[in-house]
Amino acid sequence: MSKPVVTLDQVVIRFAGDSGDGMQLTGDRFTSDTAMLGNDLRTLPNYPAEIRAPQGTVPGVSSFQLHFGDHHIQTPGDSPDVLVVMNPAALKANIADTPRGATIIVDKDEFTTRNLSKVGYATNPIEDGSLDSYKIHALPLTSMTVGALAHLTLTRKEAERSKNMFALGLLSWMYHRPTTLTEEFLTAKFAKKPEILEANLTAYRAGWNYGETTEDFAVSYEVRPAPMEKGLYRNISGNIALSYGLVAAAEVAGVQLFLGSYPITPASDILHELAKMKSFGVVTFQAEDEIAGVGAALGASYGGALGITTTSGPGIALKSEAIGLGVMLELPLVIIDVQRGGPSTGLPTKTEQSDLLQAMYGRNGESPCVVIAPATPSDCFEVAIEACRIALEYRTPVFLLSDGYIANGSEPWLIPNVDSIPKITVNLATEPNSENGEFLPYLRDPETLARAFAVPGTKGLEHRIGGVEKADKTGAISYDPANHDLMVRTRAAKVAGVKVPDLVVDDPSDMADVLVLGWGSTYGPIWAAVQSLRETGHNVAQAHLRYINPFPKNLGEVLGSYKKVLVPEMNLGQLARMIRGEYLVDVVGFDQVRGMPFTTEQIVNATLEVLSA
Amino acid sequence: MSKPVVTLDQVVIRFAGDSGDGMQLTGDRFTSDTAMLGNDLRTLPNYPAEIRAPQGTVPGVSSFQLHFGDHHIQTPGDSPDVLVVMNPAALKANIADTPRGATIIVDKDEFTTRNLSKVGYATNPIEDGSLDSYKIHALPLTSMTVGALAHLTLTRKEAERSKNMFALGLLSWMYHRPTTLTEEFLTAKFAKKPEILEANLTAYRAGWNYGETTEDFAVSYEVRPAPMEKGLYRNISGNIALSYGLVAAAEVAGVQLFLGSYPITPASDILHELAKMKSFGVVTFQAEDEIAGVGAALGASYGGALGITTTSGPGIALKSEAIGLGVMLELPLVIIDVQRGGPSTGLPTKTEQSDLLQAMYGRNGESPCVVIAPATPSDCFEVAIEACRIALEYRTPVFLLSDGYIANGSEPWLIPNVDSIPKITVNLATEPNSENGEFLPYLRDPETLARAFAVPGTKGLEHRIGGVEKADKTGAISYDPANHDLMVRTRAAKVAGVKVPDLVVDDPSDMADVLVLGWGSTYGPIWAAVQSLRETGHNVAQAHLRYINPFPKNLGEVLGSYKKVLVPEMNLGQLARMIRGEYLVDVVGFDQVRGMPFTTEQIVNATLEVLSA
Amino acid sequence: MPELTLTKKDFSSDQEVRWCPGCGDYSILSTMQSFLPELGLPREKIVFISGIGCSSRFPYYLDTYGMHSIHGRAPAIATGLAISRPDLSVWVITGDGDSLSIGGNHLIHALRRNADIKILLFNNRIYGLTKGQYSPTSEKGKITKSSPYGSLDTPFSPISLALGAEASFVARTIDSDRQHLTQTLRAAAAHKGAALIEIYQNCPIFNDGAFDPVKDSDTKDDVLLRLEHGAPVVSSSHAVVRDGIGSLSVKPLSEVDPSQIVLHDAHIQDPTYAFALSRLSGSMLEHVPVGVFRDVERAPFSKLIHQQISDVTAKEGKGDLAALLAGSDTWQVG
Amino acid sequence: MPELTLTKKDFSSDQEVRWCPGCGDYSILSTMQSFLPELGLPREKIVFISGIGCSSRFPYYLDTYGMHSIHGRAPAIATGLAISRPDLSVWVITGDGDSLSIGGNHLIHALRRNADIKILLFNNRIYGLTKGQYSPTSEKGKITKSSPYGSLDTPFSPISLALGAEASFVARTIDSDRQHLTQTLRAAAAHKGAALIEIYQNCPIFNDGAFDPVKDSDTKDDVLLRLEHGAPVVSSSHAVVRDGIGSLSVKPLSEVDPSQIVLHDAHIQDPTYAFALSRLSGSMLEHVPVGVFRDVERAPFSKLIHQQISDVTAKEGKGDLAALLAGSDTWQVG
Ligand SMILES: Cc1ncc(C[n+]2csc(CCOP(=O)(O)OP(=O)(O)O)c2C)c(N)n1
Ligand SMILES: Cc1ncc(C[n+]2csc(CCOP(=O)(O)OP(=O)(O)O)c2C)c(N)n1
Ligand code: SF4
Ligand code: SF4
Ligand SMILES: [Mg+2]
Ligand SMILES: [Mg+2]
Repeated sequence: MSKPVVTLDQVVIRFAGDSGDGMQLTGDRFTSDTAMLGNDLRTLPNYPAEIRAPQGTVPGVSSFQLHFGDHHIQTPGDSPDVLVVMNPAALKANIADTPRGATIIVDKDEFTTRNLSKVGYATNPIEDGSLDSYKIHALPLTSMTVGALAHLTLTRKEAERSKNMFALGLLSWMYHRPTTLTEEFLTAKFAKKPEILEANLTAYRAGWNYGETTEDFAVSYEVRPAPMEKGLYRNISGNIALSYGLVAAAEVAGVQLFLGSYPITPASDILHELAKMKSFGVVTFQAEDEIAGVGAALGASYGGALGITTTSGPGIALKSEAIGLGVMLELPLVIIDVQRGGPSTGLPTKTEQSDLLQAMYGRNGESPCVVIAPATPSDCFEVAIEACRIALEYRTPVFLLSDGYIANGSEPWLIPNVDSIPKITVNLATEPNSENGEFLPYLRDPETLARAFAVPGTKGLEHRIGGVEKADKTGAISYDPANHDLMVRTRAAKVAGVKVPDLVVDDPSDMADVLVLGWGSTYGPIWAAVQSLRETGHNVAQAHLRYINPFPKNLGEVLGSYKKVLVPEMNLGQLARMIRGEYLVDVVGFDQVRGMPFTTEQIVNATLEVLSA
Repeated sequence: MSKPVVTLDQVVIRFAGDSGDGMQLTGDRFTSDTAMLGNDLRTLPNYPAEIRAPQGTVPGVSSFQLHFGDHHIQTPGDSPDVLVVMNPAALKANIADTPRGATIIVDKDEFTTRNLSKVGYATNPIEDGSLDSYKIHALPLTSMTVGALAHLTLTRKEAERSKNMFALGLLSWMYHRPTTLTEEFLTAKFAKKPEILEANLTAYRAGWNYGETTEDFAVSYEVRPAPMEKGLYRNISGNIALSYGLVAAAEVAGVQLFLGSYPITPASDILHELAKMKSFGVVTFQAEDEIAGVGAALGASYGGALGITTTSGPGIALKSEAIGLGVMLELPLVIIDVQRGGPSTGLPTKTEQSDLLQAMYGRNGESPCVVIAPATPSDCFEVAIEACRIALEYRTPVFLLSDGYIANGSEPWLIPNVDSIPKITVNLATEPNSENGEFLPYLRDPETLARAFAVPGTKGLEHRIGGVEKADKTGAISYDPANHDLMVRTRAAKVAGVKVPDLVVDDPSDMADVLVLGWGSTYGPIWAAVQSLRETGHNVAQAHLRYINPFPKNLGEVLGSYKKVLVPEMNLGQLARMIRGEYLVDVVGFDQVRGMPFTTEQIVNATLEVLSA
Repeated sequence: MPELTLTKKDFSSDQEVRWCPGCGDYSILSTMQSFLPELGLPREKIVFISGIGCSSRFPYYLDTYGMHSIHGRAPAIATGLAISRPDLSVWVITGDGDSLSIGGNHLIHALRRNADIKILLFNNRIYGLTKGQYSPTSEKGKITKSSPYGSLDTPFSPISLALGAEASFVARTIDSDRQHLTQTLRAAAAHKGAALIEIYQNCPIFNDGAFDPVKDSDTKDDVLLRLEHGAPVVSSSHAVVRDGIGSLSVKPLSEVDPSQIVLHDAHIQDPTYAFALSRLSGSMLEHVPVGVFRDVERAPFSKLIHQQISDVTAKEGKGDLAALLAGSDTWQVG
Repeated sequence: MPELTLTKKDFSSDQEVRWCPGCGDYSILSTMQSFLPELGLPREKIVFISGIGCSSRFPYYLDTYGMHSIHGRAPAIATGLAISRPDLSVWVITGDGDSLSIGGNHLIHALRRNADIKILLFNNRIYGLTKGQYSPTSEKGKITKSSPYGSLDTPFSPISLALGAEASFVARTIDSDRQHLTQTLRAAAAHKGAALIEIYQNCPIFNDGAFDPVKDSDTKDDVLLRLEHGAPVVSSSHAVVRDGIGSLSVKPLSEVDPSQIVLHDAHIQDPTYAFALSRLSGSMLEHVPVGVFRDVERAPFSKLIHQQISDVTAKEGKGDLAALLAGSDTWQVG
């Protein structure tokens, strides 16, 4: 007499606990198991800037939200249907986001007077009725875990560490997640620590069995697979997809991948990932600071490698002078900015889009760079390749603006066929390019305006370049006023002339008056908002910019063909300002600077306002 | 039977020679003597980036242009009426700018075959007739100088060094400049070297006498004093006026002036000047790099001093992260950017206005700073005081954007009465500012939104601040999304709310359809162009922005009241872009990036185009 | 005078401390809080300036003035403050990455100038806050997130680097040795000018046990060479002696004649001896001198600056703004 | 092989040289041009990377590959190039401001890593290009544009700093001493890894005569202590001896027994001896060792990097992109 099963089209689950409780791992595992079932999904990890803020405090709370369903999912969900809290701090920190009626699973063992007072609960919320409007499951998670592990020779502390697996097991039962994957994962992870392995497996199964056997949970749920394009899938986060994109680009270009970087949240994982890729001939150089990181990348590019530097906002500020050198030398350089909350140190672990204008203008002189941005975690792969292609083919610094949200968030990814990745042709100069047999390093390809690029080791093309203004063609130092004016305009023309595809607008109705235009990681919430608006009968068009400098050639026309254009940004309207300045179109900005992605609801409401205005 | 005297209303003289020929000194002296006569004037020094490029080569040419007249003068003149060239390279480098009919005074001794070939003259231009359309005076300047000094025991080389004084003497005779000043100057300068003094004085007088006595110069000229406001005047360059302004600001604020700086052309002279001011209690700290320079200035500001940092474009790029810290800490900080040609090292000794957008946006996150700019050399004094006032009263970083042109150019200055300089009130916090007796460092003045500022040493107000986002009022670290949004908007509102005077438009006709709007050092050429257009019967309005962030409140209205707005800039249209983005007004940009100020003629023509369009 | 009656509590701020359980920073903090009353200064005269890193959270927990600045720049910011305000006691809190990676240049310049700042370098030989990458003090071959196959950089010896940068005071101590840490802080506070203290600090999360040899009761007495002025440089089992070429080496006590044992002298003008000491401890920590390596007198930077200002002012008289503006070359109109 | 037949002319570019008359940079340039053929490398395999400063114009005048980069960053840029392209001979040209002020951090890190770059530090003890401000090597009390009342900073000894930063090769030479400069370049070129050469360079315009003691025929023989491996460290009148505490000192030859005179050994692993040598010349240049202070073997950085890459590749096999993208956790749809 197994329990009744309810079918749902989508669910949002949030795991919340102490930084030490392993919520990120728990979320990751549930995500893999979910992906395996063929649901579409998006995730949102959220952790404190401190490595381990003090146990049991609100700042110490770490959470992981997962949104999965039987249809296309593009956001981690506005608010959880199920909230799992491992201690009072986690409840305190997350209850505000949790709508009445939601299910809350609580480890009541942790709700001691001491822990409660730590976060300012005078009485125990799971007993004082303050949570009556929620479906509360208060379980002795800790003691059940410890109990299940009694047969092992572990200290209580060690045993308690497995309580996250107990919770995972329980949730896996509730939502019919397969267990084999996680069991394999644990077996691999703790291969060297049989006792710990045993503890985790036991707790995991105990959690599952608890759901299966006890009365506490009357029903379980299933969420059917989402219709997805045929093919082989994996789950991937933005930083990993980006790392893979860089490796792929170097392969299709046939050049060495060189990363010069200095660790910084939330960009460090790209360094970590690429550091593993020695067998691809990838060189990672952990520099003494950001300036050395980009400097070394420029040096490598000068030698013919694909020079990359990765950082976040404060690092961009430091790199800006050296990036200007890259502009003057016209060397390939990819600058990856995984944006975080600013200004200054700001909110290191939170997301934001506030480095756009810095990327555009944060250098002395007229110093144009290409700027592009990925829209989703998996999109980082393609955009990284695109950044490398432009950098190599046009000999120019290219900014890739990711952010903390897509960097750490993840989604299913249809694994591309490596042969389908278009080759990148660097065509280096190998012989003189002028009648008199001289080599002119600043002679340009009439098509792309890319300069002739000869790398050291190329016989007969020895030449010198530098950051002082250079004479057209020869590249020699020149203080000539007319030459300077020409070179400034030529560098600008080169970047403005980078070929980028037209902007595609999604407007099934073909009758929309309002266009919602975004860039970067706002894609998900904008997409979801536009979908739900259409479901409620509104005609809304959506377009998303991958190329910000240069803009797609048809952007002006697109803007002109809508009565109103709404531009949601996680800043104070930086893209909006660029568009207004460029096209004199009075776009409506919708700005939030909360260190968090937009919720679908926020954008729905903002769009409704514009529709009704 | 003295020679006839012709009266002129204005003259443009350019001294040009080898870097080693002392042209800058010659120009400076002629300028002082001219100022003394009560002419109005503007100067334009122009020298190579190398300390001493090789002798006799075009890159080694150094020149000094002086424009003086009996009326208001605002530019150094488009082209010289009189060109003094000390060698073939100087001729080669300057002849293009010199209109036919102009007078050219040449040291023919230097026109040897060797020197001629050095710069690619096949034949001698002063003999081959190629200069027939000019009034050529080819004199043996060198030998005459050496001859005049025969009685002294100097080597020929030493004697030759005085030839610039011979030229100065001659020009002083031609234009009736008084000699006493320069004689005093030389006497003071070479007090310790009687022989050299003797040589210079003798050469100077010999030059004068040569004009007086020989047939070569038939007439001499006089230029009557210009009508100027009554008062005591001196001649002053932008960098000096700026330095004085900083010292004055510290005095009227009653705080220590602290300069943290790293040398860079063309800003170094501010460091040099302030380093002399020990007796004013000024502290100058020559830091190990730009970051340390601004860091030390911030540290000093934190302690209650007026922290200043001076640099040029590349230095701003490096300082940007630390400036962001200043934005977050909300400390007084004045950042002086003496702009030069960019990008990268660019054209270090040339002028440009291309750091405006860097000053506005060159930092990570939403990081607003005040931006103001002086219009003329003497204006630097007032603008420097204004920058300090805003920084101290609003607790904010303030950018002052000067450039190489006004930094090194000079003009007469009506010396202000020190008592007329308005006091600056810093009002530091001295006691708790909350009911519960706590000190809240981020509690704001409702008027200015300036935060409460208590400096170390203030008993009972001990507190900690930092670059991580801070909670409203308390300034404690806060990761709260709503608080971040609030603080980002509050910082923006504070800067946007800085009180700045309305923009004043000059339109005597009151019927102009076209407004020429500028900022910074373009004031002079715009003013001159507008004057000459009016003289030829055109109605043109002029307005010049001292305050760029925030803009004057009435700017939108001003823009709206003209059919066309022309914005000339020495960049690719940075202010124009800001205005378009802010007011959606289709201003017409007129851009040049030649490392040189606009000529009056350029702006006249650009304006005529707009008028006739 | 109230300051004389201050206690540890007076220096503990209300902010809750946010380090991982077991982090060495806790003991350094509590030792500092206990030590500060010794300075005999009122709280408002004390300023802590830090960069970025776990260690750089330190100032929040002290009830003095403090600034949590940006990565690597604390020595520059503190130099500016110390120059501008010689009345303050200025302390810099920094990590091995903060001070030796991104901040290396500011560190060495602050030391050569002898700026009046006391620099506490929390050396856990790892980047803690960014979750565990190797640092400039990590031993070669270290496996970390950014060096999965082992790091390839030769580490700095912070002490050697400081001595090469003309430091007038250099010391080393250990987070967990309260007493030694206290006496080292005391010596640094007494020194006029820049003082660098390298503090071995355990990071249980990303580099646990890095300093076990100098902490484990069964090894530390053999390993630690406690430097005390005038006393022989010895551990329980080993002694430091000179070899022919000016270097120092460590020999088993049994093998050396006591007369050969080096007597510590922190006041030698020539930094060579201190430098030799700094070479005794490789990154493997076989033999580790702790204590004050070097402590010599050199006029502090801000003293020189203010001396110059008063000398010039005495000579030229207090500056007169009106005279300055007028300069020498003026003319009257009308 | 053509490269073997290269001459000075082959290395002189067509650019006209733009230094002031009499600048020490001229002689360094011409010596370098004459030396380069010795490398036995084709021109295209040689790269000069400089920062900003008068000295940093150097690469323009050599007909090799070259980059005139930005202020202070040349060591970082060169490190990147040297890592990426171990087949090249990479030289860094820098000034005392470029390398020790703004570029100090990159310099010390390049040295500790032992990057394969040869760093030529043109030390004229002044900022030349910016028209004469004191630099980190200017003597205390120097009157310059930015220090009209005398500078207050204690200068660095570039040699001491480099040794404190784990440099494996450190030398000093003089612009005008063609022969000594050449042999020093030769030694640096032969060294595997990072080499720092401090070159005393006269700036006749802003710091004329700064090095007269080591140049004037009537003083130089007394002042110069020429370091030759295995030879006694002596000048014409003085000798270097050890004192009790590991430091070195200079005594009149007359007063020392030859057996006491230090025999130079550049290959001692412990840098203490080289450090002691570096302390002999104060900024007053009473006694100035020139030559190779230290030259020890340590695996060059790029060698280690490429070794690790090939080791890992040998172990794991050449990376397979398809396998990488797929990872371990995949599922099939449809
Ligand atoms: C400009 C900048 N670059 C990088 C970072 C990221 N970051 C913060 S702390 C840190 C290093 C921390 O190591 P350490 O200085 O040793 O301090 P610890 O955390 O170990 O105490 C890094 C790389 C940053 N905050 N700012
Ligand atoms: C980022 C930056 N800061 C400052 C400068 C100005 N600058 C150019 S060279 C230089 C110092 C030159 O001194 P040094 O390195 O000793 O070279 P030298 O001219 O003496 O050969 C300075 C401060 C610059 N070009 N870029
Ligand atoms: S990560 Fe390490 S250094 Fe940082 S707080 Fe935790 S234990 Fe301390
Ligand atoms: S200024 Fe000095 S260093 Fe620079 S080129 Fe002239 S002489 Fe040489
Ligand atoms: Mg550390
Ligand atoms: Mg120099």
